[in-house]
Amino acid sequence: MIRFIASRIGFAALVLLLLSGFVFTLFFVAPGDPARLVAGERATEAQVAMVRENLGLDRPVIEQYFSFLGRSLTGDLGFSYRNQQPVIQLIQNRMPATISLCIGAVIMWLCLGIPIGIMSARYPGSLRDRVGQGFILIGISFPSFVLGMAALYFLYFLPRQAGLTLFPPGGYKPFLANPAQWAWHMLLPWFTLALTSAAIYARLTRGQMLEVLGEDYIRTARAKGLSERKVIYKHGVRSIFTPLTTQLGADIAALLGGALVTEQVFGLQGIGSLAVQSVQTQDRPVIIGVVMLAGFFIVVANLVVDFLYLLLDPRVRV
Amino acid sequence: QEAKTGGTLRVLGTAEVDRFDTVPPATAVTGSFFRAVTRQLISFAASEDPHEQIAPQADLAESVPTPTNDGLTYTFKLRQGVDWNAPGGARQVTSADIERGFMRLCNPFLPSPSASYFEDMIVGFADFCAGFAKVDAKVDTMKAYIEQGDIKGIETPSDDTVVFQLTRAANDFIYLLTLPVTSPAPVEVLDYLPDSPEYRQNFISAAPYTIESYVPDSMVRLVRNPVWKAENDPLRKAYVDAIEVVAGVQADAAMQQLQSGDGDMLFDIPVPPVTVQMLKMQGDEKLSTLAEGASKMIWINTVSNNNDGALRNPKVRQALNYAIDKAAVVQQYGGPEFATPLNGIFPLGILGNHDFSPYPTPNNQGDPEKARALLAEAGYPDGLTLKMPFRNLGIDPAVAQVLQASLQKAGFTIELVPTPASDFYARLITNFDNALNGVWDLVPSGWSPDWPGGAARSIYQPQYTYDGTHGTFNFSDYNNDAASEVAARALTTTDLAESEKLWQQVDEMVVADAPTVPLVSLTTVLYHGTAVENFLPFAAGGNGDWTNVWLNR
Amino acid sequence: MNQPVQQRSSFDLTMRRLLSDKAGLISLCFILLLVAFAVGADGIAAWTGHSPIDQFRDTALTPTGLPVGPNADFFFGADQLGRDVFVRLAYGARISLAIGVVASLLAALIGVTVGLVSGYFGGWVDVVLGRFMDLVMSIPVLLCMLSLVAVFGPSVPLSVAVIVFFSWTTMGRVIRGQVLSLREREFVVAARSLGAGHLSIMVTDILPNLTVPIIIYTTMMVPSSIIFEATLSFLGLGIVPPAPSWGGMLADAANNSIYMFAWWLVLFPGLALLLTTLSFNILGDALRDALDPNSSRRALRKRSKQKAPAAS
Amino acid sequence: MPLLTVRNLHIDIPTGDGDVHAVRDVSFSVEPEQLFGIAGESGSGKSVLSQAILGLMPGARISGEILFEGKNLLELTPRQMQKLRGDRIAMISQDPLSSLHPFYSVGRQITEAIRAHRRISERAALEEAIDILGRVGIHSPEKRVFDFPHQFSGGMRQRVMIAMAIVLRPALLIADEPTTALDVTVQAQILALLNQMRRELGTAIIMVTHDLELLSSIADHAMVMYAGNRMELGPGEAVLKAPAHPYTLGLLRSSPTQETRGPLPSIPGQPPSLLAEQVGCAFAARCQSAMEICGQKRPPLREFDDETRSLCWLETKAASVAPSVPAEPIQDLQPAPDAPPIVSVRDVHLTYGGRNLFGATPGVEVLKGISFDLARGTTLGIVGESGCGKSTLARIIAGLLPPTSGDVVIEGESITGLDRRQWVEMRKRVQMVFQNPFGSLNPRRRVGSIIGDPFRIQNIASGADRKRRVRELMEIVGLNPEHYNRFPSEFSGGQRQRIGIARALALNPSLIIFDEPVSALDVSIQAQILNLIARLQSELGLSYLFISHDLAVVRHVSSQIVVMKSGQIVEHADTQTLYNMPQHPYTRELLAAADPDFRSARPAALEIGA
Ligand SMILES: Nc1ncnc2c1ncn2[C@@H]1O[C@H](COP(=O)(O)OP(=O)(O)OP(=O)(O)O)[C@@H](O)[C@H]1O
Ligand SMILES: Nc1ncnc2c1ncn2[C@@H]1O[C@H](COP(=O)(O)OP(=O)(O)OP(=O)(O)O)[C@@H](O)[C@H]1O
Ligand SMILES: [Mg+2]
Ligand SMILES: [Mg+2]
Repeated sequence: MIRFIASRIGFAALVLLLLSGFVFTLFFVAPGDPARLVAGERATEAQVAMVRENLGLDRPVIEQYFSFLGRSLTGDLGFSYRNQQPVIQLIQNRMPATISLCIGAVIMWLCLGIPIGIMSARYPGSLRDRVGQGFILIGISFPSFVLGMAALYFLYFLPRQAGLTLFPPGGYKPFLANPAQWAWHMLLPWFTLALTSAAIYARLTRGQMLEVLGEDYIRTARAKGLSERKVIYKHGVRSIFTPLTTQLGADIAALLGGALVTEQVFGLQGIGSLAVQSVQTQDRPVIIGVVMLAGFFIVVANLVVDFLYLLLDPRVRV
Repeated sequence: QEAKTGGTLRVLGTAEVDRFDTVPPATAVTGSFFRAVTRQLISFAASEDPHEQIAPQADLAESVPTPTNDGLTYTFKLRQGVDWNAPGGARQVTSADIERGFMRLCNPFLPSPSASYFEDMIVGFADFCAGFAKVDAKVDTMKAYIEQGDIKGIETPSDDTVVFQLTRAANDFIYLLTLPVTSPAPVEVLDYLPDSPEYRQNFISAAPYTIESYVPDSMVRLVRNPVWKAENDPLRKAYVDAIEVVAGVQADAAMQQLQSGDGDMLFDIPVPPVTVQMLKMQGDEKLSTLAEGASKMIWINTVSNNNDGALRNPKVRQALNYAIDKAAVVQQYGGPEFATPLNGIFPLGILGNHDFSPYPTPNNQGDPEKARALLAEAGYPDGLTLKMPFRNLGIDPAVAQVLQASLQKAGFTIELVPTPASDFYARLITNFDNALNGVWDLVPSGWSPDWPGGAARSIYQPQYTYDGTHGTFNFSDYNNDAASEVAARALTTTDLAESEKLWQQVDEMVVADAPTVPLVSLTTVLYHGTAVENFLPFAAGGNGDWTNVWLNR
Repeated sequence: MNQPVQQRSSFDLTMRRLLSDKAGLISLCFILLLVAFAVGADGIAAWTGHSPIDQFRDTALTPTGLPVGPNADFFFGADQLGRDVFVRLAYGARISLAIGVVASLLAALIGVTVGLVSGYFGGWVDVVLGRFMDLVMSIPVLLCMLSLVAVFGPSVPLSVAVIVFFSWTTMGRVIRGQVLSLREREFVVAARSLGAGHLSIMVTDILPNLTVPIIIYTTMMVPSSIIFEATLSFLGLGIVPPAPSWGGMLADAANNSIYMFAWWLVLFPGLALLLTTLSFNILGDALRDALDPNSSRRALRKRSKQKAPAAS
Repeated sequence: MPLLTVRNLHIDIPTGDGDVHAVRDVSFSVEPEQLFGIAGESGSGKSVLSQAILGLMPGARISGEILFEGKNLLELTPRQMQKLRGDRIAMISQDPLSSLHPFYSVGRQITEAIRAHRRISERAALEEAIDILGRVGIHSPEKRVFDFPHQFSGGMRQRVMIAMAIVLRPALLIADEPTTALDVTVQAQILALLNQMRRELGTAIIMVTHDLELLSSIADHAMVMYAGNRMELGPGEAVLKAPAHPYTLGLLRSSPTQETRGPLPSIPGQPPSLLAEQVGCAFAARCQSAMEICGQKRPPLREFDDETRSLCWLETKAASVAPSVPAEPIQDLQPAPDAPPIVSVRDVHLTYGGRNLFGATPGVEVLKGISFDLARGTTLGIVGESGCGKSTLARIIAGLLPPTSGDVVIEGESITGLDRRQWVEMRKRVQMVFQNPFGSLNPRRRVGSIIGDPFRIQNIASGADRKRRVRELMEIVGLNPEHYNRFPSEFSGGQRQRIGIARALALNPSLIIFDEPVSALDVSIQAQILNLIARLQSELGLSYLFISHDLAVVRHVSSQIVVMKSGQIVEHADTQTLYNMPQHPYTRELLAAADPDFRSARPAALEIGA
């Protein structure tokens, strides 16, 4: 057990190390010249060279990598080329929006997907099931950027032109300042981000539920005289936690990708838009920081999933 | 309508305000921001009148001086009562602050590209900078160098007087002093690296607004500077109480918010032509235009050996000039309101612009026949295959495709290479090796002068002169000594009409060599939200003036 | 003693089930139509007289550069450069389908190979490959894609490579899980007891038993690859203009706010994209129901970290 | 008054391929405290019937009557039915592994059942759960009540299931093959427990099984089903000792329980598909006493003096009229005393685990020094409880698994330390036939290529030659060579096992290892396979290693028997000797557990415990 945990953590660390190597290499084989970007388009060669030296870009790549590694262990991810802010702080500023978006979306998709999946599985072949399946298919087939644009156009712009304010145009309102405003501003982004995954979860839930409902222990539960509700929600749903948790762990990576698109569409100041912006401006420290952070979250999420497994499934508990 | 004070102006942008410090390189749109938080000796008034827009006006200076000593000496009296909002209390802006501002331009940490304008213009500036370049890029060492150093040509006989000594007459020196880089610098800023987080946190303003809060990447909030006094500022009325510059808003969303009243003005977002057409159809009156002197052209690579150096042949370059359908480009930019076909190097609104057409085509629609003929004459009857990278941003892909289509008709096969916006100039175009190695043959490029009005120098010098070191924006080392000689005369003469004539001559001489294909001269279209009143264009910001609008909510 | 058991062959059953699934049948027809549309793009171009890159600046654009809407000349209207949206849609179908299909096939190939080897050999091979899959899955996909494109510049092969790189793990996981249980099956032991080598067992004994998940998952990967490509194009990282792709067309429409005026620029490519991914998804579901009626969901079980790298 | 009366019950299950007629016109009744047995081959509708009584066949079309305590269960609302389930009618199912929810503690699962019907506190329910667990023989139940199902062994899980079923003192307990998944010894314990409960609580039990012998010893009443029909019904003794129906008789004769040797009188053919409408007697096609009318008209119900009722055209009891099958003379194959053994196993040890990526872990020693010889042309039977290492030993001998220490010598050649080529060569001498005819054939390959695999792998014959030899082999094992191109799924279980045997024969091996070759088959099919195996041995002079946990089967085929327990051989003797004079206590226990009389006679004497 201890060994299992230790080996998982060790592996997580290895993954992060490899990831940092990958990202670093990627940006150092890149022929772009960040010094030129920092120095400005109209700077002279001499000025650019000066900047290059100040950024430490004239040193060997390996040396830069190890100094980066050393610093990042202490939580120092360097400074943005673009606005000289510490990368950590930039990320911190962006965190609330992304976390709000992700957590809200996860909750929303779970709340949409699981009930739909359960309902579909309870009455396979029924009208309800078909409607549920339709939802799943449409959800999976919709590119979220199209969905986001449509949502903004139809739910914000058109009503607003008619003098109605159904939804805000996007932007992030801090949760602590005004929770109601926060939620109101997040609704459309949540929905946009949640739809695809809700569909995937509905599909997964339906499949798992169908399978579980065919298990012998469900028959046992029925034979005990439990009500159908108890059979489904206590015995059935309990068993699909494990696969759902696994899926959730695997989704973190995709979640960040989805968040990126959603943040773009709704102008949320989150990690995703930070990443896009940094890529567009070749702000390497920020890109590396964001990718590492995202990788960190994914790895940690998967660790948590592994440990949740231990909690959820008494069979693997030792 | 009655002016109103109060309210918060919401300015929407995709990117954040990139610089708080006027020294390091900043994007042009930051001009609006600097207008609100910095002051220069000379500036412009916000106005709808195209002439008034570009007339230099006294700002920190009490008046616009006339040069003495054959145009070599400029003496400024500083306006009294203009104070720094310094930590120790209000403090008059002095001539030393002005000189310090200039000194910071060539700091070795983040030097200002504009420093090069002054290097051979102000006496002793080059020496000062050469010394500075050797200094360690640390706060202490840089501070020491500035405190001990001196620029010979900037004299501060008293706290309220500053005298500039020039190496040679320059009739655009007054214009240069409108650049934000010439803003005075209070002594406290020497304790921070240029534009560092500390600098931003301890921002000291002498203008109507100062920085209240800054969340990197998302919002800067400006509030009234408590020590600013309206009577000492002829150019800024400062009606609104606060200005929020919000970043991270996509163009679509921003336009929607402006129309719905959730936003007031745009920061770095150009109004899409389609939207303008739609707004006009709806009879929206919140549209205005501003000619900033921006232009688009295609650079031709004359240094590579691609196609056996075909592009070095003037006939081929002329063929390119004949081939382009400039009317189509204009159409793509949204019609004549947005763009005008350009045949010379100087766009509308710049001294030297005049109507001439060295490579005439019917209705500016291009003359593929003529182009083909020239190409055949140059020895390429089967046409040429050329690589054309373009910037993958906004309308540029569309324009690139229009160019491709019209060149195709004239026998040029164009390979388009989409390039991320960040790489386009920084990595691809300004790197002379890429030109030498033939990474590109043609590149659609654009140029806007650093200041409005008499800015012919800021177009000619960086782009069309070569003195042995590669000019960053002279992509293929173009040089024409005869033209440069005429340009020098145009800069020193005090007679404006004479100067204009000379610049026109320069234009014709350059275009005869066809180093580029001029495309269009651009007009900026401005738009604002419903609550904004008194929206007056500020030429140096390329946008409405934040400090002169009022809100009517 | 030797009476044949009354049973239909599995192919027969599968076809019967497939044909009785109306939604699946309609999807299949739609996909076939789409393929015809894509293959016949040249024909369509010839018939309309509009090539996908011809700019009809006089007939398809107003003097101020606004495109014209659907009319007799331009069935689906014109785009911001005065090109025929209908014709471009046909050529875009080529790209979308090609990317979707090629990427899915490649991803399936890699995923099957890795999953097969990893599951079959187990032990340290499995540990190493399994960890490698974990590594790939810990990479924030879209971020890396953005960075890669920023570094190498956009191109179709790069898009395909990235889609493949990030989606093969889905297949790998599924296959590995299946192989883990298949290799314990007695027919594998039987093959071994006959002297079969590893390669022979993997190819002739295990692989045929994976056809169902392979077919299903490959089909399911097609729509997600198409959406992924569209998302890349939307972020300006897709294929090189003037070649049309659906995502690129949508991006063009969105980028300059033109869709607010020219709805047809969003509607038609958007609908094409939606219907295509929808069809592939429905077809995938139908195939799953037909091929694997009972244990259809087994593939999703336990540690199968499914889900394509849906960027959207 | 009977507790349960089922009248003219029909159950049709709609599926995509048509309606499955799972139960056709079945009637019977069960008295309180009675043990009512339902027997029949796989797929005869036993489970469907028992689940229908509980109202757990949603979607099925059920007609007829199920009267329980005077109420027609088919007319109750789902809510009323739910109240009845668990409280008045309880169920235990075949597989205790999958019938308990893996994520809830057993205590919780029991209290849940209690609290679904009684308004009592969680604590009180827990007390009851502990009490009942103690009564079914779980030691220190107050601790184990918090354990999860996976922490219990199979037998104990089945006890938990029983505890859960009887905790509310139901009037009727339906046990659907409650012991099939368990070891013989555990089986006996469970049966004893059920019997005890019946007597103590007065519960009526419906027991579903396909073990006729078992039924004959414990059932008060028995019903035999075939293809959904009730073929025969009557007092247990009468039905199973002197069957009235030819089908029952056939089943009894096919079971290798009698002390017979040689070919078993098997029932030829397969059961019919339940999709088809039935004309005449369902069994007609396989019946040796079939008459013309049997295939045309549904047979009448005949009642005999001993209260047995039979659905048959025969007017007398089948037992008395059916032609007795002549038992072939048995010539026991005795090895030539001086002939070298074909296999000799020398002190084989095997330890699983031991090393993994993260260092050494204590391994499990599965085989602890096994030695024996097998003489040419004879059969050695290996019996032992589940998990004692039988399959492991088989794999070692087959060369599929290297022993940790010790050696196996086949025809004078050691099988350890061979290079790849020698190893492949060795494959020609030893072949295996596996337990599961569904798992050991690749479902995605055609039968022809499966049987031809040895030729392909060993590079012996190809093309037409291979095809010819495959057809020959198919003929030898009694398969129709025309079915060369079919998939395994198109064959029945018995036919599939023939395919497996044909494949094993392809290379003319000298030794064939059978690892439980018939445990997955019905008795009627089992007999066919056992006959085939015996025939091949005498025709081809093969040597067999025959592994099974069913002592009766092993005894039937082997000349010598090895008894294994926990990785060791506890006894090795001639079949006769072993059967008549078991030496080791474990052997005696095995024999006792397998003896039906023993099972029913002395339940209390059995040690109830883990
Ligand atoms: N839910 C169902 N849907 C379709 N067919 C079913 C269903 N349940 C059972 N059957 C079919 O009904 C027939 C009878 O099945 P049942 O499970 O009652 O057999 P059984 O006698 O219990 O066999 P076994 O001894 O193998 O348990 C079989 O052919 C089976 O395939
Ligand atoms: N690969 C393995 N790794 C570790 N332990 C194993 C492995 N295979 C089998 N075992 C263990 O070895 C023991 C013997 O297994 P084996 O399959 O030989 O038993 P068996 O006598 O054939 O049982 P059954 O009658 O159930 O088939 C069991 O306890 C089993 O759990
Ligand atoms: Mg059954
Ligand atoms: Mg075994």
